[in-house]
Amino acid sequence: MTSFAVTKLVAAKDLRIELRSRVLINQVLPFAAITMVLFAFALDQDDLLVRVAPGLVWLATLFSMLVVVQRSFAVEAGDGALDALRVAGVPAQGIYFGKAAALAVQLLVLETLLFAAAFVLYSSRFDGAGVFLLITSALAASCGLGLVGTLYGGLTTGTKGRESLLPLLLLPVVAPVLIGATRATEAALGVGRISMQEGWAWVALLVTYALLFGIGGSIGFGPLVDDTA
Amino acid sequence: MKTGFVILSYVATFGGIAILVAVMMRRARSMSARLPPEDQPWT
Amino acid sequence: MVLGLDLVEQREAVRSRVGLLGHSNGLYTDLTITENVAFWGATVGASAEEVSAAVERMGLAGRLSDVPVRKLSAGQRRRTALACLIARRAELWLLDEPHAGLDAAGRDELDTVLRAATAAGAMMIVASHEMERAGALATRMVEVAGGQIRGQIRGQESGTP
Amino acid sequence: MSGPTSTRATRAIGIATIVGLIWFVAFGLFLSPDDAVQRKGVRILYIHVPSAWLAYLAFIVTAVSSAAYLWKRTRSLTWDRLAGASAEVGVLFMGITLLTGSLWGRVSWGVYWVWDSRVTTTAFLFVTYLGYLAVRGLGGSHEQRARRSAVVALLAVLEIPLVHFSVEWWRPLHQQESIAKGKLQNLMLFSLFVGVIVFTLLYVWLVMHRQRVLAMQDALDDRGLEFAIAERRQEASL
Repeated sequence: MTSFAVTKLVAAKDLRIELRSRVLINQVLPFAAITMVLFAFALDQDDLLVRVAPGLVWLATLFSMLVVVQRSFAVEAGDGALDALRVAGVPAQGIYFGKAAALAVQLLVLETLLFAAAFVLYSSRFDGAGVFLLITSALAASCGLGLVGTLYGGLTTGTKGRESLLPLLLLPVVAPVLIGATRATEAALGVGRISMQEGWAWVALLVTYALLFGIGGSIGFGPLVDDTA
Repeated sequence: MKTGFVILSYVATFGGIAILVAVMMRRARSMSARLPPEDQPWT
Repeated sequence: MVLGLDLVEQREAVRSRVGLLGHSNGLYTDLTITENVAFWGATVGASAEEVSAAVERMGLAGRLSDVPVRKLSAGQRRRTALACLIARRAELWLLDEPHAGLDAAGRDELDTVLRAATAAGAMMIVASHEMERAGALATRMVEVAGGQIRGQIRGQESGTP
Repeated sequence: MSGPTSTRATRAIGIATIVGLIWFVAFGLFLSPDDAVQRKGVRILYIHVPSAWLAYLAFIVTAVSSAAYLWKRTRSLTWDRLAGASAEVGVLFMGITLLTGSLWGRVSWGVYWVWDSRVTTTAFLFVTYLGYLAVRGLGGSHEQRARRSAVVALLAVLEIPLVHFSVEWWRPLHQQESIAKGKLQNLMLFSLFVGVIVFTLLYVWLVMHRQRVLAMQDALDDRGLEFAIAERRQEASL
């Protein structure tokens, strides 16, 4: 069974479970929406809100990602499915990329809705040229977050104190994605003093980040989740 | 005021290290008492 | 040597042909029986017919097969897990106390299913505390205590398991 | 100073460290002159700079010993314990670096924290290795702990350039800081040099002792484990 086939299979399985249980729509999205509203309360000035809207969207995405990652591995650990997969010799790379892809898709759905909320709540505006940059940076960032989230999610499954360990490990690691995605989005929306051309440079950083964690993660994921010596 | 900060940095640094070393030594002594020599190859 | 594979060199390769079933069934509780078995079958590229045959053989066909696993009884879950083993063409089954947590009816169902599976040629090593039940199934029994083999209760020294 | 984890080697290094420390404090506080620009502030740098270098050295040692553990041929729990001990000492030095850095910032520019790339990367490293130590604290057998923390240590190495590069772009280095380093007279350079030597000795001494304490901890766990198995075996044969 090639890793690529396993990747598709695992990704399809994760997304089907998500469609069936709808945790993203029932729990994660309301959580993200509330976070956006609370940001608005905290910042309170409308012109400031427009300026920092990209940062707020990506912050809301990061915090929501923690919930989605925990859910993604609660499904595996619940009845020992992940261990069963590994004991059955299913390649770890396949599982890693499969779960990362499913996580990335869910994050993209989340980001689309959060950007819509930003246009409503924070009255963000942007011209046509920025759309392409916005979409590319969201795609690159989601891939990076999906890979890193799956890697550290796999590490912390089934361990005590998991709720607090995942943020401690994950949030520092995704700092480059937060910086890169926010700058690229600011360039796309034309807020802040960043040019479109610089925005594309940040997208390059996001792509490098995703590639590095794609390679490093696929090597590290197996040993991290295997409990056998 | 500046000398205060300078003194503070020296005291905090070396005081902190001294405390940590004392704690480590105390724990080492209690553990070593409960372990036979063959578990402590460096002795 | 297990199934013709050297356990030292080909550790990974032997895994896909061995089915281990411990106390946890390794199922996705949000998915239905068919979806679980189809998923496991797909890991070895099994056809839809093989999947439905596996579900059929475990007595889970019909309306039951579209019920999410979280709504099933312990016995039904255990049989779903066994159906997954069949779907992924596991040749050697390692069952760790399969009867644990099942009521009397569940155990009888499980015995009939295990007997049918061995009749169809599956090789099984069952670890169980229940001497009479396991005894009825086994062609060869070995008593193990404190990690050492104590004695041979029934079955030839050598020959087929 | 001789405890159960001391040997001739650690005693020698220990004495050298203490002598060095006395020298260091003497030079750092009294013998070296005030800096022309920042007067007394430079004395804090004598701690800040060496401890930063030692923190980086400690994390390099952790990464190398993690790789050594993961490589089949050189796999042994000693490498794992060395990685753990070095990371702990590294976090200690990184904490000192951040503390003295903010005190120095307060003295030089009147502000405790400045969001430039070097300080931010240092803070990031501090949090990353706190995460690494948290991973070491997870349960499981020693081999599981070793393998899991080795992978995390190597992933940390993968992250550092990424973070450094993105933070560098985000906030370029502050100008004043580079000027302050520029014109240190020879006596000050000597204090800095003594600082690096002494801190390295201190690092080696701490790691040797810490590594042995971890070895004893593992031995105690194993004894506890063996006792439980023996008891069960005895129980089974009744």
